[in-house]
Amino acid sequence: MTRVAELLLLLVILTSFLALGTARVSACIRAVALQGLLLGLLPLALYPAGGAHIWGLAVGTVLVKAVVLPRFLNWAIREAAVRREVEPRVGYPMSLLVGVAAVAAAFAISSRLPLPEQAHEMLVPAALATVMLGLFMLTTRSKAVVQVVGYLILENGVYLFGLTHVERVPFLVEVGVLLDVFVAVFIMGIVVFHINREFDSLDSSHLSALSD
Amino acid sequence: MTWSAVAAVVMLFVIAPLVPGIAAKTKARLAGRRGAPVLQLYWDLSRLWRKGAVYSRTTTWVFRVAPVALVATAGAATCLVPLDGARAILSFSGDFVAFAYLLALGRFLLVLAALDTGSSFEGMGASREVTVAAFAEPALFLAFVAVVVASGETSLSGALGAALAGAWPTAAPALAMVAVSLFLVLLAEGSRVPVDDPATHLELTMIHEVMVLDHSGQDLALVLYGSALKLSLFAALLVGVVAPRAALPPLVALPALVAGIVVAAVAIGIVESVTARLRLGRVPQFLTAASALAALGVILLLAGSGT
Amino acid sequence: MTLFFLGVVLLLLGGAAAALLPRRRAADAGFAALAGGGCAAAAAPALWALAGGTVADLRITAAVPGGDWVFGIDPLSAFFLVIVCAVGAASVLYGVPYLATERAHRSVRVAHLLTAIEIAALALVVVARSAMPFLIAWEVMAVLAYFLVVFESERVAVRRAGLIYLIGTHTGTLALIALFAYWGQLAGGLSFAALAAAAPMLPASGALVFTLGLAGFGFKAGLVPLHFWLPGAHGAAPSHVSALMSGVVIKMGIYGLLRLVTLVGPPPVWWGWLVLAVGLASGVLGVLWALAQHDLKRLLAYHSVENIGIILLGLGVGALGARYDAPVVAVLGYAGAALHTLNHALFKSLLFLGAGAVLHATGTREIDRLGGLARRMPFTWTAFLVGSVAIVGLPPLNGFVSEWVVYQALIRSADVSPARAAVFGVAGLALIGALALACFAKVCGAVFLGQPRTSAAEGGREVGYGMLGPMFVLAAACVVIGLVPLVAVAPALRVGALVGGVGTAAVNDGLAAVAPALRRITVLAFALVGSVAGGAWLMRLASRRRTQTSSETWGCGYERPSVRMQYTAASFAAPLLAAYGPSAGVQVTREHGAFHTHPLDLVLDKLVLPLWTRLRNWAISVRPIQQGRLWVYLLYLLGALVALLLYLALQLERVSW
Amino acid sequence: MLLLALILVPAVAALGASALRGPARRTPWLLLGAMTHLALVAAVAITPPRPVFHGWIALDALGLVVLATVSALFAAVAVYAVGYLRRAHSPGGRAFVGCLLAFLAAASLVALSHHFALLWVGLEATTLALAPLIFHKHDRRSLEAVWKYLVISSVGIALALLGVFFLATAQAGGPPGARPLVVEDLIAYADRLHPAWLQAAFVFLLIGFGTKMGLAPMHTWKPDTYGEAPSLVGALMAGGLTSCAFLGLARVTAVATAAGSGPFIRPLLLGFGVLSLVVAAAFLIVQTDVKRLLAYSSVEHMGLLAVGLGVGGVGAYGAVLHMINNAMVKGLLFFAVGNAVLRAGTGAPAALSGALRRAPASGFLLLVGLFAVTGSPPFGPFLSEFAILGALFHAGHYWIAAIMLALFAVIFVGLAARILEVVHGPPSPSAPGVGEDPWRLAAPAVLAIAVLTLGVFIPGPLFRALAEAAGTLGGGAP
Repeated sequence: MTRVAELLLLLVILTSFLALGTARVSACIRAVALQGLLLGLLPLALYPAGGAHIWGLAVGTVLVKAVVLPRFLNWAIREAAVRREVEPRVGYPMSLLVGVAAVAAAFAISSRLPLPEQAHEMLVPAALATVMLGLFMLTTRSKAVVQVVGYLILENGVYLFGLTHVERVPFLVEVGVLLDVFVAVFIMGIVVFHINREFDSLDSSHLSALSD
Repeated sequence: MTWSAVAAVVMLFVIAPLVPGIAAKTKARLAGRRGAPVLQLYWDLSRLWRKGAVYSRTTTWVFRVAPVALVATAGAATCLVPLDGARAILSFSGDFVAFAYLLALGRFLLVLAALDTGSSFEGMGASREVTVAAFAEPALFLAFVAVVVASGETSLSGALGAALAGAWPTAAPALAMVAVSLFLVLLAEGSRVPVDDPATHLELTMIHEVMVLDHSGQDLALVLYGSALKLSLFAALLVGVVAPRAALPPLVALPALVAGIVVAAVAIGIVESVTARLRLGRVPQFLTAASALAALGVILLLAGSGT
Repeated sequence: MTLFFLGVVLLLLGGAAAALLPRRRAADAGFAALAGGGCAAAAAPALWALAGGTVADLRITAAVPGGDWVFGIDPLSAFFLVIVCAVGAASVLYGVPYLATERAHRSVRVAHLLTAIEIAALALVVVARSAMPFLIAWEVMAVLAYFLVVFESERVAVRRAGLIYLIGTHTGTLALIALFAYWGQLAGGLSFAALAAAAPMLPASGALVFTLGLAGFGFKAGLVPLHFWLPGAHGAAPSHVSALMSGVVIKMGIYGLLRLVTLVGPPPVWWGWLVLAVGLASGVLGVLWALAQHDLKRLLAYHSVENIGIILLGLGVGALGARYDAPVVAVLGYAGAALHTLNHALFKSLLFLGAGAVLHATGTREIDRLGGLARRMPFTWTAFLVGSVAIVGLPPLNGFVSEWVVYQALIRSADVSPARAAVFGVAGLALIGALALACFAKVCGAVFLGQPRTSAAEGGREVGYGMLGPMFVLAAACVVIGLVPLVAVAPALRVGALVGGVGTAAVNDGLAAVAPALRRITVLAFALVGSVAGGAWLMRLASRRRTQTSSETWGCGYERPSVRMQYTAASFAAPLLAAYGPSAGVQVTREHGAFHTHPLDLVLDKLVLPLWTRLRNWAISVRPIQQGRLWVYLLYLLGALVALLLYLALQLERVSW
Repeated sequence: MLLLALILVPAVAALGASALRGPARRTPWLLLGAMTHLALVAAVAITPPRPVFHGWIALDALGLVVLATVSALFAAVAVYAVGYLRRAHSPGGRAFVGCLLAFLAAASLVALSHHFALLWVGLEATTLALAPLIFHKHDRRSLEAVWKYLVISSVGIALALLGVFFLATAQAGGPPGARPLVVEDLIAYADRLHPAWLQAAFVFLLIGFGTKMGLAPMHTWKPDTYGEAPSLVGALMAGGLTSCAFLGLARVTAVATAAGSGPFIRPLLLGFGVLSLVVAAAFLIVQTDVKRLLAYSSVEHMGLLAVGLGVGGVGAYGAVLHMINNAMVKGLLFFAVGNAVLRAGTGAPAALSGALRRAPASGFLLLVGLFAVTGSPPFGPFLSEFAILGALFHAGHYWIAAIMLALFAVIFVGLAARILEVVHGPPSPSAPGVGEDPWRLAAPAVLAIAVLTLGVFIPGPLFRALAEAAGTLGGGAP
């Protein structure tokens, strides 16, 4: 089963790259949805002998991260006729390179860290890589929705790390976390919707009126 | 209080008007003139005393009190100086402060009297008077500090007494400097050349005289007498520093004092005839020099006393 | 002690009465009576303590960390308590009629209330024996003073002055907070007893404590260069408040310094010299700046700086004496400082009340727009003259006495060989005195003598007895202390002995040193007064038999002298400032036929404000940090994270695991 | 059971509020909820209840202090809201009360949870509950404000979650019996925590909680948010949200100190604290917008809290005490400023000048707030700052103390200049706004009395609680 897990982890990283590399907002959202799906499958792969706890976790994750949120984001951008990400602060090829660098760094760091026992050895580097990519996306993209996607990827990375001790962190907490993420993205979506209505574009760089 | 002290004070009161006279006489003689009689001031005073007074409508009681206060303060100050060399009528630790401040009080009231008239001339005179005083005061106090340090006594009677006589041989240069600076202060306080010129009659150049333009009759008499008393008082002080006479019996000390005062008056006359009056702007310089001289004296004395 | 607190309560009740009683007359009467009575009641135990009696401490179990709240009255507290009560009562009684005309458009009731609380806070400052109540009373005093200063807050100048005052005092308070925080954590308690017990543990003989103390209390005392807030505030405040501030509030700085010395013991040598130097600077610069003022109240305010300088001369030489175990010098120095504090409180508040009367009568504080008031306000003029003679330090009034004591300390330092350079303070003090004389000749002459320069001065009328009364009481106090110095010097010596920490034996030494002199001073004073009075009387008799004519002032032949030809205050001060001014940053210029002195405060205008502008510009230059773009903010966040991770990495390198 | 009630009552009330129609019904409801919560807090304070959910939900001294602070502040907010909602007609009126109560529930969860993940959940919930309130005005500016607030604090909090997981990892080597991520056990078996993971966890938690506290340089969202949010929301954020975040930081500090990583964390806390002070000072002295002014003042006080935690000893006591004082004072200031804004009819800096000449009561309260917030005796903040200062001297950090004092002076100038202008500056001819209102005066008045009382009188139980809290932070009371 560990092979499967390894594959899934690789795919997670790749989906992040997908989101990072594409210029199309919808593609971004699709990529993050896919990532959510993978995240949902991971517990099953990691803990084959998982009980209701694992299953519930998997279902919840898929539901929230792969189905509801992506659909919601799509709804939020529908009004805006923009399809393409207007000039990101860092060009796509550049971002991909940076992403690669980030992944390398992630592997380097986690190789120096003492691995928590009973965790897959690729879990930590994958998680760190995803976090970094998410942060990178969040800072370099100027479109609100894409920033939300970046935030989601970041969250996924953290979540991924959380998988290192599923049975140590109780179910209730996981649900709480999921719920929070859900609400957070929900509210962000609302705001995105309002931004879109107010400024007739999803470009959040309009939002720089408040300053000293 | 000893009889000699009282006698000395009375004597000073009597001979005070002599000093300006002697100075003027000396000046005239050096200029080859016969000059006014030495006793001129006595005649002036008595004549003024018989005259009536003219008062400006602007003036208040200050104008009338000031002349009295001038004489009174000068008189009170006289009581603090050991004229007979041994002991003043009133002597206490730090009485030199009282001495200086009494004279200052007289000046203060006289200045107020001048301003009381609202005349621009007298205002000018008053302004100059306080300016000169502001520069003379430190010099005077430094001179006092010097004698105090030299003698180790904190009252005038003590400081100008035997201990000072004992200090002269060892600290002659320092005390000499102090004496010189004291003489310069005398010139300033007595409003003599080179600081001021009592003889001139151009108001714009006068200091003391212009300040009392509006005083007349008895008031003027008092003012003139007060100034004369102040002058002779400083002369007496100078004599006290230069020639401590504590050892001498009063019968010798008193004539010595008179002689000293006469010498001082002659010296004033000489100075007046050899130097010209300074521009007002230069007066501060002149008096600062006096302060510096006294300060040097104090430093020397301190250095001496310390080691 | 209970009597004291009764007094405080009465004060507060008086304030409440002023604020709450419905009818105006009732409010005023209640305020005057209760507040005045409060001052009297609070002063009683102080007088008892000064007479040699002992007052039991009051100890309140504290509800906040730092030990109990202790209140006590020792000679030092008592001495300052007397000052607080005397001046406090005077300004309360004066304030009622003074503000009566303001009722229409300002909240006079609140002002009275604040005044009452202010006096209570002052009283508590001097009796507090523990850091917490001390700091609390201190800050209440400082802040209420601010609200009193901005009584006329609709004027922009007043607001500016108030703000600068507030900044100055708050900075000072911060220094004090630091002082007690530092000392308290060493001592493990905040009661003065605990602090004093811990004093030997202070490193470098308390260098830090003394530095912070000089800074904190110096701001309050307004010594150069920490005086920059003072002239504006004292000038802007209502006159009876100015009297209170100049007379009492700034004295709390002196109290603080004396108390500090009492607690820690003999200060280090450098401190003594520093205080001496600062005192000299404050004295000379203060009076020079005062000479350059055109505003009567600002001028008086600068004289406060000058007198603080004189007080510090005493304090400094006292400190040196204590350090070089010359008890007599120490006692005389400290006593001189204390005594001059008392005297300055008396005559300075008297002068401010007089200035208030002038302002009240003429509506202007511009010296060169006044004149000839001596005829129109004879009583005010008399009181003001007494105050002037006193502040110049001339016999036979109290100013002379205290300066004489300071002179004593300075002159006797000649015998203490390491400290003998202090005798040059004598020359400094003499210079200060002479300049003060010039300055007050200018004030009295320009404001009260000569002819009125404007219609405002023309219309000046004498103020009512409600305002004259307090002035004359203060004037009487000045005269009494001047004529019979022993009444004030003896307690001052007790204070000096306490501060010098040399015990009662030194009191007797000090007394032995000065008592006979003081008696002779009394003789001299009476002789002087008698001779002047008698002489004047004789002159009257003599002049009876002479013709007396009155005419215009002699204009040296010029026929029609006009009022404009009078010497102005600016012209009067011009020659002195021309000589000394440049060193004090005062320019004298001649513009269309008249002298103009430009008083600019060396510290405020040349140092503090430029520094502040520099700081603001820097702040403006960094504003772009907050420039509104979200991604930049996120970059800050990332930057912080990365920095911390690097730090972590470095740490991990060290700790091998 | 009481513990759960503390969380559930406001939660249920929140749901109920969204059911109610019309503010006329909602404001009493809000008051009811707030008062009930306050009563419950009093109850648990008197009789300490037993932990529930095998120790995830429990009440210790630190938690109690935070809980009481937030609850009291919230009560004041509720009172103020009565007068405020009466005025402010706004589209968001419906959700308003609900969100407020939801915040209270989340804050209670934070205060009570001894399980780090649960604490994180609560903290994130507080963030989210306040977001709609910031967007109250529904204009572009508030939109921007809420967007920045959401993104920045979400990122911060996400990193905090990572930190929580690191903590769990650090605990991996612990004894089998140890409950994961439960504060008590983390401290009990601190010696067996993995130092590297622990320190990594601390780094991430510091960034995360620091973002929510508003430590520089993660404070950037604060001025925008405080500037745009309604004043009572500002009060809740500056007083309540920050307190919760501080609790999180305090808990992890306690763990790290117990694990002997003190030498590692102290420099970090001190550094962030001082940096925050510097930034706050720099921006305070050129600030014209009063609400932004308060925001930077909040940054300053968060810096003080960090310094207090970092210096330890009496500083820890000072920090906890300062947390209380800060909450009260910020509430007071925001209420008074809110009144000024209503009085002037606009929040424009120019219009605010002299606004309180016509509202003297609020002006007086604002002045009280000014002197309280600048740490003047005899107000509460003075005591706490005094304690922190003393701790700095005690620990030998003379330079930090000196810098702090200098910055205090600068900050005072900045605050005083602006606030005094509002109180008795030249009145500006602006649209005549709303006059005073008993509810809107009562709330700040009560807070003013509280902050004054805390300056001269610290009740015995409170002092014991503070001492105990400081003890858990490795410090002690003076």
